[in-house]
Parts: sequence; structure tokens; C-alpha cells
Amino acid sequence: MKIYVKYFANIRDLIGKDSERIDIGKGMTAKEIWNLITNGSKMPQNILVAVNHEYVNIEHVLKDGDELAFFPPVTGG
Amino acid sequence: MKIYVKYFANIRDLIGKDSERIDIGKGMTAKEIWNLITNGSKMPQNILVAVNHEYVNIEHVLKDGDELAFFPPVTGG
Amino acid sequence: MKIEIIKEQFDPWEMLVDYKKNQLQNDAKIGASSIFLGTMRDFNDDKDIKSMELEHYPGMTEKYLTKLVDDSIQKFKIIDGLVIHRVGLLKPTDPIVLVATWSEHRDNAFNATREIMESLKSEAPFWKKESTNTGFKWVKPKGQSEDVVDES
Amino acid sequence: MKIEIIKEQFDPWEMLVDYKKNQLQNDAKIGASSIFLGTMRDFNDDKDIKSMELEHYPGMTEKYLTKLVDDSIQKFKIIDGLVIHRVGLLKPTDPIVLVATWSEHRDNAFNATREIMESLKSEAPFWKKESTNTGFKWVKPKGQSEDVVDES
Repeated sequence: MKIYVKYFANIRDLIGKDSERIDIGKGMTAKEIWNLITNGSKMPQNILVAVNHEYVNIEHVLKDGDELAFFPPVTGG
Repeated sequence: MKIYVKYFANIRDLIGKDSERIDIGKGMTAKEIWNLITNGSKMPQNILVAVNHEYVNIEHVLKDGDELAFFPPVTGG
Repeated sequence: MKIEIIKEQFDPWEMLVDYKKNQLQNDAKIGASSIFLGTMRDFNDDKDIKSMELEHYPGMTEKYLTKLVDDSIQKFKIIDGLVIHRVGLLKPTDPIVLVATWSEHRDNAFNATREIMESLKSEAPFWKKESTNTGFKWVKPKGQSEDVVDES
Repeated sequence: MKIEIIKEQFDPWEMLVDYKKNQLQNDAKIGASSIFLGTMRDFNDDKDIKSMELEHYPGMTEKYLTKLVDDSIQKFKIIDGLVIHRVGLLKPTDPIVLVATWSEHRDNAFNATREIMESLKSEAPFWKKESTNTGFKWVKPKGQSEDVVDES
């Protein structure tokens, strides 16, 4: 099962790339995918998670073809 | 002792003029002056009173040369 | 600070740009601008309004608004404030009042503009007379009963 | 309604006039316009800021703002709303965000503009990176502690 992952702002700096396509197992949550991507490194406090352009919590289960995004608290306006 | 009196909006319509110079006795209040001007007719509810461009209450005592104004609740903005 | 009572129709955005360009200092300290524009509607209390006459108390109105903006600058720690208010004969869609405040952070400007408008509506000496199909009528403040009731 | 993410410097008053003239319906029903403009300051947390890079999440940002303004039109019974937000490289005094709402009565527009700004600040996916004498730094939200703390 393939998903598309995006990183923004200091999370992109941390990961070292802005996006990637990855293979995940069925039933994996956003948090489990973070651990997969980072080899289990700590999740930044207050990290925000979106799936298909909607906020979700870190226990959200991903589906095939989803667009998952990790980013820090927003600072626009 | 002479004062200058101004009327605005529907109070001007009621009095029939926009301003006048009148003679008053020493120690007279705005309310007493209203009674003097109108021959004791009823004071409109919520009438506002200003002396020298500052709001005062109807018991305010006038001094020689003051500018007294009577007007209805404001409706600007 | 600028307070202006204006007899002719005015362009609020032109006046804002002009004020900001020519009179407002410390531009790069400003993070927030809060602007309110009141415009004339063609209806009120379900009546069609053709035109409106706006009267004020020359001298007192300017004094009231100057103190209001001065007090807001102190109270809300805003950088500057401006009020333009129309008088005379107005037609629907005409600008009536423009209030602008500038501050470092948004909370201050939002609160200052709001309070200036609320005070202006309840205390600044302006009076509206509307022209409808059935003649002229002095506008009453919201929730106000008929006048000429004895309170003595 | 209009939502725009804009890469180049913009003139907020020109955009307002243009929108009002060409897209806003029912002009004579509008009694109140509440406008907020956020502009870039040359300081933050006592540091001098030379420039700023504003990043967003293309697709999600537009979707978030569209829903935000749509919801405000319903909730506050406003006539219309507009949000313009800058991205890219900004310099001090540049407009960052313009929010405008229009309504019959002032309470509705005041509350709608305020809520749109508060939601935008806390949830719309934008990120600021400031350039100071000591280099680049991602801006932290107010009251936010350092990141990379385990919450597992």
C-alpha cells in the first residue's frame, strides 16, 4: 500500500526532504508511519498531522493513496 | 446673566429655532432653563444636555456666557 | 491622529492610503491595522430609504471624537487612530464613517476600533433624518421608545 | 467570497476596491465593513528582522480558508468575506494578510473578521522564517516552548 508524505517548515529541515512516496502496511497510524520514516526518533512536541488536507490526530489510520503531512504549529497571519 | 442655547434634530423642530441668546437667573439648572424656554412643557425622555461641548446632567448649574445644548439620543456612525 | 467631519462624499481607501503615506509614523512598527467602514443602506426597519440627512454639533462632535481617539491610544496602546465622519445629504451606498487604528499586535487594534465605534454610536453628537416614500423621519436609536414622555 | 494566496507584494486597498466593484453583490444592503490588515514589522522578540520567508501548504491552505470563510458567512450571517494571504519573500511593511467581511449591521462584521483572524492564526497552514543578523530562524507561535520533546 502506497502513500504520499509531505513535510513542511522545520519538520522538512529535520527529515531532510520535502516529500516522498512510501510503502506502508495496512492499518498503520500516522504515528507508526512517523516511527517508520524516522527509525523511531522522537516526535516533535505539538507536531500537526493532516491527511488529504484535513487535520487528523496521530492515531489516524492511513489508506492506500492518502496524502499524509507532518508540520509544526502554524505561524501565518 | 446671559447664556447661549442650541437645539438639534427633533428638539430643534420642537422648539422651532436652532439657537437663541437668553437671560437667566443666577444658580439656574439646565432643567429649570428648559422649563423657562418652553413655559414648563414636558422634557422629552432621554434628552441629552451639554454645556460648553461636554455632556452634563439636567441638574447642572449654568454660568454667565455658557453654551447650553439640548438634543435627542445620537444616531451617527 | 486625525479627526475629520466631511460634508462631501469621500473615498475611504484613498483617505487611508493618503493618511498612511503622509502622516503615519513608525511604519515598520505596525503589525496590525483594524478598519471599520459604515455605509448607508437602502433600508431600515423594513422601509425603503431614498436619502438621508446627517447633522452634527459643530465643535462638540470634533471635541468628543478627539478625546475618544486620544483615550483609545492610551488605553489600548495603539500607535495611531483616525476617524472620518460624513455629514450632509447622503444617498444609499455612501460611506458614513471610517475608523482606523494601527498597533503592533492585532488584539490592540481590534479592541480599539471596536470601542471607538461603540462609543461613537452611543455618544458622538450626530443625528440621522431618513427620507422615505412617506416623508422625512428622525432616526431613533435601537431599542428606544417614543419621545416626549415626562421624566420630571 | 474570495480566497487568494499571493506570491507577489499586493496593495490591499486596490484589491478591496476591485473586489467590491466587480464581485460584491447587494451593495445597498451593506451597512458595515470590517477589515483587518496584518503587515510585516521590522522587529520580533526584540530582534531586528531583515526579511521573512512565508511558506504554505498548497491545497490544504486554500481548502482551510475557504471552509473558514464559508462557515463564518453562515455563523455570523455576513453578506460576504474575503481573505488574501501573502507567501514568498517579504520585507518589513509588506502586507501579509487582508481579511474583509461585509454585513448589514456592525456586530456581525466585527465578530466575523475577528474570528477569521483568530482561526487563521491558530490553524491555517502557513509558516514564517525570519532573517536576522544572526541567520534564519523558524518563527514559534506565541507561548510555545522548544520543540523536539517526546510525547510518546
